[in-house]
Amino acid sequence: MTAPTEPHPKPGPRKTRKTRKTSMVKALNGALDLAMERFPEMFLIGESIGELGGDFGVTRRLWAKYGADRVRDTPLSEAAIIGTSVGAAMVGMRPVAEIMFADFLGECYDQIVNNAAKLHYMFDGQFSAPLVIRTACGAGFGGGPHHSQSVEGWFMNIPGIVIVAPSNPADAKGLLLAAIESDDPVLFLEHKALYRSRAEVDPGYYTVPLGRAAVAREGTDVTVVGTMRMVPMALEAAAVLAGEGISVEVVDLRTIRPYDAETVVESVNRTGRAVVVNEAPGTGGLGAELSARIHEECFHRLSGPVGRVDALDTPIPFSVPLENAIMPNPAIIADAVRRQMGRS
Amino acid sequence: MTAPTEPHPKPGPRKTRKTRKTSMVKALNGALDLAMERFPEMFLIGESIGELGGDFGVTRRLWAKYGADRVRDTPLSEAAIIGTSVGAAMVGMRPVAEIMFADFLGECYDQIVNNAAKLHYMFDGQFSAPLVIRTACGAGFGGGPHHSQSVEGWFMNIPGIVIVAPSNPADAKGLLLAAIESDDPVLFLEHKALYRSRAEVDPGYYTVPLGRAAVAREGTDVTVVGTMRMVPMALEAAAVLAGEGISVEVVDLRTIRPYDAETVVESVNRTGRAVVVNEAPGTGGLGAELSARIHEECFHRLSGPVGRVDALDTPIPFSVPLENAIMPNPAIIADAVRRQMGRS
Amino acid sequence: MDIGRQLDLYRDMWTIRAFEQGLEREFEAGNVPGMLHTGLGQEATQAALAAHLEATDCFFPDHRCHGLNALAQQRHGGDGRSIMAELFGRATGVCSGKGGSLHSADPSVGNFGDNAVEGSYMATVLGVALAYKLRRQDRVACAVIGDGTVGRGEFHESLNMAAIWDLPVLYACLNNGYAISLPAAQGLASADIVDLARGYGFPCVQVDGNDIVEATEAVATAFDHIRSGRGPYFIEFITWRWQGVFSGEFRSDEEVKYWKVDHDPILMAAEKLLRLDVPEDRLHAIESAERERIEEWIRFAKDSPEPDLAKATADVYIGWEVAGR
Amino acid sequence: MDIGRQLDLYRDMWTIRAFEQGLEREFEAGNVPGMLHTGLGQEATQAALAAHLEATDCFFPDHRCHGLNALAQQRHGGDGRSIMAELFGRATGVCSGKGGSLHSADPSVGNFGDNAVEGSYMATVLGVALAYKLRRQDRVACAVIGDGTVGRGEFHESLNMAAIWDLPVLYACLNNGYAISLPAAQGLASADIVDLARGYGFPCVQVDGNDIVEATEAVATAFDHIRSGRGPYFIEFITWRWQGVFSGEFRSDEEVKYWKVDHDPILMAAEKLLRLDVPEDRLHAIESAERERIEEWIRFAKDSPEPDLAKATADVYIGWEVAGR
Ligand SMILES: Cc1ncc(C[n+]2csc(CCOP(=O)(O)OP(=O)(O)O)c2C)c(N)n1
Ligand SMILES: Cc1ncc(C[n+]2csc(CCOP(=O)(O)OP(=O)(O)O)c2C)c(N)n1
Ligand SMILES: [Mg+2]
Ligand SMILES: [Mg+2]
Repeated sequence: MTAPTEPHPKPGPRKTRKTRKTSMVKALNGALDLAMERFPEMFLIGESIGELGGDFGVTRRLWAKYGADRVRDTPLSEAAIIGTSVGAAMVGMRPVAEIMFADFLGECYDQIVNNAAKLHYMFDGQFSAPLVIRTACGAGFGGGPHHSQSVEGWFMNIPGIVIVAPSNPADAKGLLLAAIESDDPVLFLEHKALYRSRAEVDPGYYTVPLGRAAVAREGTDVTVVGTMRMVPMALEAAAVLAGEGISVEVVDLRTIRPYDAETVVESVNRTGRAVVVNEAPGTGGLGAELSARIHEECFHRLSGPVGRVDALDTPIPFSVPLENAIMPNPAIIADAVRRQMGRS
Repeated sequence: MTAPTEPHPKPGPRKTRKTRKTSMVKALNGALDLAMERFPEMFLIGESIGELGGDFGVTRRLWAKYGADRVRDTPLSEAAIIGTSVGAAMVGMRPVAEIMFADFLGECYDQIVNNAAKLHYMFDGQFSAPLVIRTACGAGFGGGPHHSQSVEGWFMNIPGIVIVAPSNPADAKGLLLAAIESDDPVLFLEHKALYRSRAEVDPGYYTVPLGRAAVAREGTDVTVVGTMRMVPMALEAAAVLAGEGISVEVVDLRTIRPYDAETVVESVNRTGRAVVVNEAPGTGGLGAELSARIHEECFHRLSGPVGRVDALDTPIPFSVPLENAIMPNPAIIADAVRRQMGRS
Repeated sequence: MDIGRQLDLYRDMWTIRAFEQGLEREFEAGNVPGMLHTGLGQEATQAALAAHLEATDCFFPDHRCHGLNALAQQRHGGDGRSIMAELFGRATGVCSGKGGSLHSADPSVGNFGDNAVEGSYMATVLGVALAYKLRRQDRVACAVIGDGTVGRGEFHESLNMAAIWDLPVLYACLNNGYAISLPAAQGLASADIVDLARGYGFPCVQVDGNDIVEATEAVATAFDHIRSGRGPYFIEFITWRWQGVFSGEFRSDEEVKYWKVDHDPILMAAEKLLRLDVPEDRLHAIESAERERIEEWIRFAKDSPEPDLAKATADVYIGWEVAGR
Repeated sequence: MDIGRQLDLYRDMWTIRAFEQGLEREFEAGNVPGMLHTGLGQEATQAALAAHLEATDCFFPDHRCHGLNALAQQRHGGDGRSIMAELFGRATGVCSGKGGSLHSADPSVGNFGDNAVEGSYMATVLGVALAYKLRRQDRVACAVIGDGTVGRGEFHESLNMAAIWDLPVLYACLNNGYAISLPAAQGLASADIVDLARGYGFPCVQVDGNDIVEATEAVATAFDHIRSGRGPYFIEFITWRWQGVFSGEFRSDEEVKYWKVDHDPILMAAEKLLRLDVPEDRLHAIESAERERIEEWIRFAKDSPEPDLAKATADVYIGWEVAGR
């Protein structure tokens, strides 16, 4: 049989392979491998993550190397996967759970929001929940309404949870290792459309600090803030705009909660203009939070209101043309930047 | 036995009873009664909502009047309660589900977010989900981390769902009837601390339109926007500030999603100053959305950034002094308004 | 079962097989977006269900039920081309391309649509059944679930509630032995799923889901039971899916041979018919006719336009419009 | 069971009863914030569990387990006053007043805290048990659940996973006949909860939860089973709670009389002891001593300060500070 079961959904265009460049899937796999070696109290848990290596291959070869005790296949029981992870974390293990698609986090929302996120606080610091929940999110391959969502908005208002969202393989690896080291519960978002993106990645053990943004491109006219797939899109827009004489600074948030307002505010105070880009619907999500924060902190430096680029306020349709119609893209981002510059 | 089981948790101070004033519990009960009479396809479903009348008494006497078929007690199966409601709605029934405490919406998050909210869209309008989910939310009585939350932030980023949040008995009744009439799925938030608040309520059948804010108090200097318990708090602050010569306009959002930006923007454009108040944590919630929107739409009319009053970014502790320490209150709102006026 | 009926069912199985094989070919050629799960190998169970579902009943198809979805249309006065078109994401699809493989609903024939969050409609089916019961309609609400889906908590909530309320629900559990790569015996406390269902106190049977006669008779008994107001019913169909995971086969050669050769539902049915002296030509003609019809549906789908972009923002709410760009 | 042990258990039951009665009095006087569920009537089961749980085991207490929480402290070198203080929301409480009745954890004695979303820790307990198993510790992870809680989907996910992984979990199900006002027989497909648990293939027993000897022996057997690596165990304790709903009694006079007079765990135990010639005075002395101790804990709680307001923003994250006003 050649047709895939639950996907391998052609996630993003396959880049022409260059030597020594590593895909995000491989970078994440490498991070898990290094961490499993280093932390005996770590284990992996999820659906078909064992011999199969997960739906997207992120855990490939780890079952063979570390055995079924530490790379645990589970039934379709999302609540129990996260519950098990929380319980194990309470006694000092370091579980890394995989929820196959982020859309299924609804099944374990209670465990994340009421259990993992509150545990340390409500028990007065007596317990902690150092677990990582890895999950594949995002649109771009015709996955339809239940396999394409950006879920950061579901968790933005939840104190106690850390949300990490890398945009490239090198960050992905370092952030995942930092997430595993973290004593707080981390929701680790892996954008499906970035899984095959490639970059040079240090093969050794290193961490990228949680809670710190990166300036993905320096610029002086407008600050564009985004995460995950919005970062390459913003960079693409910035390259085009450079040709028009507009210098765009691109800030990659990397951690969504708690996020690095300092870097964002510093940048916007310098450029005096901001555009916030976000793959989720506009209302009530990350875009709203960033827009509010920038306005509040940079109000007197801004020449006009912060620009926002979001997905339209709809579920995600199956048809690829319809999906494209609701999603942000580099052209839309570029337009929003031009509007900031009074050029539209 | 005199101690309550799952609460009757002294929800808010009992007001001295005045003639013909109706509590919010009674107003909601009256709305359900009128609707059950009018809509034969309506039924109620939830835990101990039958003979007992629900944990807060909102469904009292309806079981006796309409029978166990239409007022259905369920086991502790939140996912099945909402699933059942969605399924029944798909074939033209009008279920009104009660989730005892809003904190338990985590148990049926998937059913709400992936099923109810997307049904009409993903099946191209062939099905609709005219259900109402009533739930008791909010802090103020020492309910602790799992019985006190403001959950609107959990659903703010979900297209397809309507979120209604009354601040007083008369609106509560009219909004609940409008929610029942609505063909869209409605999450109907009932703030526990308002259940015993009283006002004059028309005993007949009437609706208050969804998606429309109300100006709870007119004013000219600063617009304060809030919902539910934040409205009486804002009114209290406004009364104090009036004595200081500050004229506050209080906008009661009433529907949180989709919300009435027009009324908010019109007001802020008039006053030139805004404070957004919100019982949930600040990051990523309703407050952020409103602040972003006001900034975007009223930027050039604003003399300074929108003020925000939220709960602190923490879970909700059990101890009442600690709970009070994280919550907004009228004094904090008044201070935020004074800062808008440059008086602090 | 008389020969005529057996031949009808044989044809229905071919509708499914031809549909899925045609679809798979198109998917591999890159013409079908998203992901694809096929019902190949499970045709008997789907045909058995289709044979009993009235347009006024309801069924929640799973991710391998394209064939059932098409059959339902066919049996109730249409043909399956709008199911095919939906899989291609076209304007002529049952959901105008907004749903796709995992959300192809057609209420006019009782198809209530898949929910790609596996197991969630085990809760939804309760509500449909409750409405039938409250309205005193002798209808059946059917949830098609896999062995993997049995792991979900909703399995318990659903069976429990169906039992206490005596709801007209048919649980059609297609135990094909695996959830993605996880063997049922490893993921479930009892390899016999009926044993997990029995505690709820309503009838639970296990049948050979690849024997079309046995499967059909089991469904008939279940429908009788449910329509006569005696509450829920659980059937575990033992079956097997051709599709492995991704492009790989992970099961043993013996296992593959057993299911694809010795115990294939179509080959088994054909053998039975041949033994009843149905000429082989007749069987070939059925296959060819179905394959031709399916090719026509595929052409229809491929020739259909992409959906109007206005669809992207339509139907989010009934009471409100959502703005475009 | 020898008289000494029976007397110890008798005393433990009084610890619980006195604790809950004192607490209830204070709650009614308005001194205890939030809401209150008591373990009155269920003392035997709680005492039986406490008698076997080591400080290195883990238990997830339910909303009626204040007494068990206090006993656990007492048996492992402390006393229960910090449990009492937690209920008053004071700085001296086990969670400095941040948890309250529904979240009083004390890991030093194996108390992993209630989760007020009923049933959620049926999932959490799996992880603790898994850690014990991976570390080859012969420890027990125990989830105390009510009959109502059995309605939750996690019941299924948990029992299934405990079974397939052979985890050292004890499910202690206190079937007191009601979930708030819903009779178990109305909310569950089988009034005998063991019948819902049996399908998972590990031992399930039903015992009289008000007979302290029977309950204790059942727990002993379960602990032996689990500690010797033989996987999960399910005990359904048939019991009854004194507390009705809100301030009202909704059950029949006969039912109340049966449980509070004829089948009260403490009266039953006392009768047995009297028949074994333990002098009545001795029993009275036990009761008085416990009541006195509890009054002292209540005084301690009431005299304790409110928590430092800095606690409000402490411990949200380990890696970050949260700002105050
Ligand atoms: C809640 C949820 N978890 C996980 C998945 C991913 N997934 C899709 S199909 C599948 C396996 C389902 O197994 P089974 O029910 O046996 O159906 P089969 O594919 O074998 O027909 C999984 C885990 C999902 N869609 N929904
Ligand atoms: C998920 C969830 N749903 C509902 C509730 C509200 N609630 C609290 S106690 C209770 C009844 C629990 O019944 P049972 O498990 O039998 O315990 P009992 O109170 O009888 O000891 C309910 C429904 C809750 N806390 N959590
Ligand atoms: Mg399967
Ligand atoms: Mg009970």
